[in-house]
Amino acid sequence: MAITRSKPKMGIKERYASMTRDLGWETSYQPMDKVFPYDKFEGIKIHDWDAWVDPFRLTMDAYWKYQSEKERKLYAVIDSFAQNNGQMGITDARYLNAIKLFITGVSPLEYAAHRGFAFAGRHFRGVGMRVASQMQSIDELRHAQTQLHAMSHYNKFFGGMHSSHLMYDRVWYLSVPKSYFDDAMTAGPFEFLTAISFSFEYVLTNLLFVPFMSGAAHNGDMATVTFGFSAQSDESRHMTLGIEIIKFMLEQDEANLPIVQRWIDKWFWRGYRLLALVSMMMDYMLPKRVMSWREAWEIYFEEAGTALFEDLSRYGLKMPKYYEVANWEKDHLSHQVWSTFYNYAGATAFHTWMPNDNEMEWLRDKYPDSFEKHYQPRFEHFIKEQKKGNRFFNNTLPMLCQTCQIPFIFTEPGDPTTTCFRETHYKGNRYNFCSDGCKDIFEQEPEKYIQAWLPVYQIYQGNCGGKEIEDVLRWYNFNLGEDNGEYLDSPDYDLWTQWKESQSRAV
Amino acid sequence: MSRNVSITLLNNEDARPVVQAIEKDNPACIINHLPSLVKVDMAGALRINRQTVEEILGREWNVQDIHLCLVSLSGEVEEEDDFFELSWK
Amino acid sequence: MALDIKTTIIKPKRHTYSHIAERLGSDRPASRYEEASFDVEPTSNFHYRPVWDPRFEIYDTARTKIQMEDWYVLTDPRQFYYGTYTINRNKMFEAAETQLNFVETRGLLANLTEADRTLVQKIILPLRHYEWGANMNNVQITRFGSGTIVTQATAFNAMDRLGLAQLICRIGLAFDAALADTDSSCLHATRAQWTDDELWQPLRKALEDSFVVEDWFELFVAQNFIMDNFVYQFVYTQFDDMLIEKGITSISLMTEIFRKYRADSSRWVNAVLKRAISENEENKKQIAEWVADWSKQVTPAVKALALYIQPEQADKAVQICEEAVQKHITAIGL
Amino acid sequence: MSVNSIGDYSFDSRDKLENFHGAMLVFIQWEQHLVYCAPFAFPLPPDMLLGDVMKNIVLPAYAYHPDSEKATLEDFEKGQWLLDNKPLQADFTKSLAENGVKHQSILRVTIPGLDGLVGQGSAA
Repeated sequence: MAITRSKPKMGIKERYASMTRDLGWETSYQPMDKVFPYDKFEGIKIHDWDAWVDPFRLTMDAYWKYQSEKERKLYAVIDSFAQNNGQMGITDARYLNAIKLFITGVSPLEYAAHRGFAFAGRHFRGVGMRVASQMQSIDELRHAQTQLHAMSHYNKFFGGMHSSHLMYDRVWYLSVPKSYFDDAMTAGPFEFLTAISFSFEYVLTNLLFVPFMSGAAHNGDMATVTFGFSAQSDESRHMTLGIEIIKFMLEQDEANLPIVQRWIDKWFWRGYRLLALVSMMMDYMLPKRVMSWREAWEIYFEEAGTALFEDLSRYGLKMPKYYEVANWEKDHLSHQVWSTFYNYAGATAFHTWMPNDNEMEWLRDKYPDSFEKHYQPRFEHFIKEQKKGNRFFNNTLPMLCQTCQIPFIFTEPGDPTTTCFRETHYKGNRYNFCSDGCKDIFEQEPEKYIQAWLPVYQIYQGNCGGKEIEDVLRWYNFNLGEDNGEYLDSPDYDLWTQWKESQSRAV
Repeated sequence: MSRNVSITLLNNEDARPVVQAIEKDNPACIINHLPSLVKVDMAGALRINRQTVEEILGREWNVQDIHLCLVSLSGEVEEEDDFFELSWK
Repeated sequence: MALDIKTTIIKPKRHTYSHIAERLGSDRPASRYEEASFDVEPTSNFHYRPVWDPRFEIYDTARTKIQMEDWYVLTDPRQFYYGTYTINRNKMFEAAETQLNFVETRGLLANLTEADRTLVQKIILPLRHYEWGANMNNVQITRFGSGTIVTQATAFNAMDRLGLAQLICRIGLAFDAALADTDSSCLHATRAQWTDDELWQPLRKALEDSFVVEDWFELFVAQNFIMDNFVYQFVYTQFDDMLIEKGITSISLMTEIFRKYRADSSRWVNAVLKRAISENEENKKQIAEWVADWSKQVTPAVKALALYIQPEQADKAVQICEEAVQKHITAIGL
Repeated sequence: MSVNSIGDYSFDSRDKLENFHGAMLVFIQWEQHLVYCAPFAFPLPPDMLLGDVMKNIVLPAYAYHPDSEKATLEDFEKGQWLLDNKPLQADFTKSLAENGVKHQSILRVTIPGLDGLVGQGSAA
């Protein structure tokens, strides 16, 4: 059966061009360089802004049509989730700790992206790029807001989610995502797009959204699944902006290649370090697991990333520097990160715990070359002591990497027993790094990274609410004994156990 | 070596005819079902034809309607009135 | 039994986020607008200064002379967050599309005289560039403004302006389609009119001058209050009235959305300004100064249009326009 | 390399020595004892004796590790030390400064035979 339709007078491309690119003009009452003061200093040479082609040619009427339909569906789910006490349908309340990390560590990034893309959406002199950036800007606002709305219901019952935006400005581990995005927002517009649209959205974000949201579905969290996938459908547009901006810069001038390569090296490494948090979400925080961090890394970086960089090699672009280190770390990352948060559970707005026997078996199975040898003994010790009533809380404060701001928890590539230290000197001061990747980034722009607001050192300088750890945690707006600590000792656990007991009584 | 392109769609009613159309027009594709997702991999290039989707649906379908169920993709995008294509150059 | 569980155990610990409860003065269930908007913008402990403007922090209240104890008092009476905004605009633009299609399918544009058609094309179509300029200014405010409550509304307004610019393109395409026998596109001709025709130069100059304004609140006043009030009043009210008097209704149908949009956005713009003015005397003085400056800049633009449309009525038309704008100025407390 | 900026872009280090009220930042790690996930950061007066730092601050901090019962203060002093990646003959009777420790220095110590929970190379 053939569907007949009237032929549009104008093809999608032509129509789109007349509704976007044609809107702009060369200013003459004010010089273009004053109207667009920020799109040249980075050294990217653009000869023909009109050569930019947006593959998704959404005009605003179409944008509103699709987005409003998505929003209607999303809020219908959120409403019914709340009305039906959907929080009781998740696999286990432990799962929500991943959500706490999400709302405090990811949602504020969505918001930062909103403002960052507004900058790009105003300050490129090419109209097409501006329109694409603007749509992404309000998409990102959407993500921040739908996440606040979806999680609002969980916040009513569980700890750790009540103060996400204040925590983002203050809490020690949240300086990792914050410094990442602050770094991008303080860069010029081309670097911003390389950082966020390409390195993060195209190369790395699948690792966050796809397995994680699939995990949410697997664990009965329909609220998160719905906002997650609804957001992800915008993400495909964003990813495409990412690859197009790289191609555009590389096609415009050969001299752009070294700049773009340097940015890709930098932002791959910064993004990868940021995703360390995601590795533990996947391997430790989902009661029902979808795939391991290692498997996700193989599918979404080693396979998809390699195909992508092979494609871009026609412009002379190479795989990001230190990708081999990241590949090596796939066997270790999540375990090292989980150990860290187990150490510092007293100072986090989410709970940690030790894996049970089945989970240990899963970890051995997924990580045959690393888990049993290097991490299981550590965890068994934790479990043994915890059973004796001696749950480990590391009461010191850790040394932090000057660039990624993660504690020095990473080990030498190829040697999981020796902590990795790198250093450099700048204007008579010493700076320390967790990796060659982070050291390189600092050395490219030392003036920038010496400004880093490193939480531990800020505490010692007296800028975080007081001398005692408790003072600091109050300054973080933690409800002590509720937001932080061991999961098995938490009000979350008690509440969940009560619910489950009363449900089984009811049955 | 022919590299894989890939498209991930929601596992829902908006996506079902699209997945069927992909299967029909790209017989060599590999379809993976994940919780609430469908990920389709294909060596080289993958094409979604409007006409095929419309035949399956029995009504008009706009290529841009794919935005209602698209979750992720890998490959360079070409979107026209009549098709949506992913490929590596 | 299920009911039993609900009443005994499923009692919320709290009803909203901590910072919202603090603002509301009690832990009561908050609206979606409140949860989506309050305190979302980071306020402290920024890591690095922008390399493109090291004078300021990433978010910096020193980017405007206007001072507010709390930026979050500048609420939007429409209570738009992304969801409500998008659903609202989809409806608004679908209605506009229906009206546009009606004009197109009934061939109403073909009925215009050559002179009227030229007049309409010349006055309406170049305004797509004006809308695009308004988009630029609102995106600028979205990046540099203070407080999510302000910047989300400007973000929505920026997208409105892109949508409206595109709607004018659609009107141009409708004209092109109505004149199927000619190859030339009136839409494509508008850019040259905008950049070269004397008629548009005062407005283009005012707009381009606004592009380089550093103070985002001044930009808000210049674009969303002064320029918009003058242009919308003159074109979409007075010019439209004139067309109706001449018996031309097709243009009114196609541009009705502009009047709807303006009524809607005015409520928000006026509310923001009124509240900022009531905050302190310095704000009031500063905003009054900006209002006067920008009125002076935009009046010649309106005058140029008025002279073109009906030279003998020009002074009167400008006066009507000024009086209408003055009502808004009075309404915000100046 | 240096930053590409519009306008003068120079700022103080947020962690310059002067900001620590007379103390300096020192990082200390007992190698191979990764039950403790990362080296400790402490603000310490430069004239504090290294022996006092170890006895009063570092050893209590490592108390949870079973190896800590097996090591005396003397064992630590006799251990193999690295200061900023160079071998150090640690002298517990001397101050941090006299031992060569500076702001943002890293001290790492290994005690042969005490290799964490399950022996050499396991690092737990």
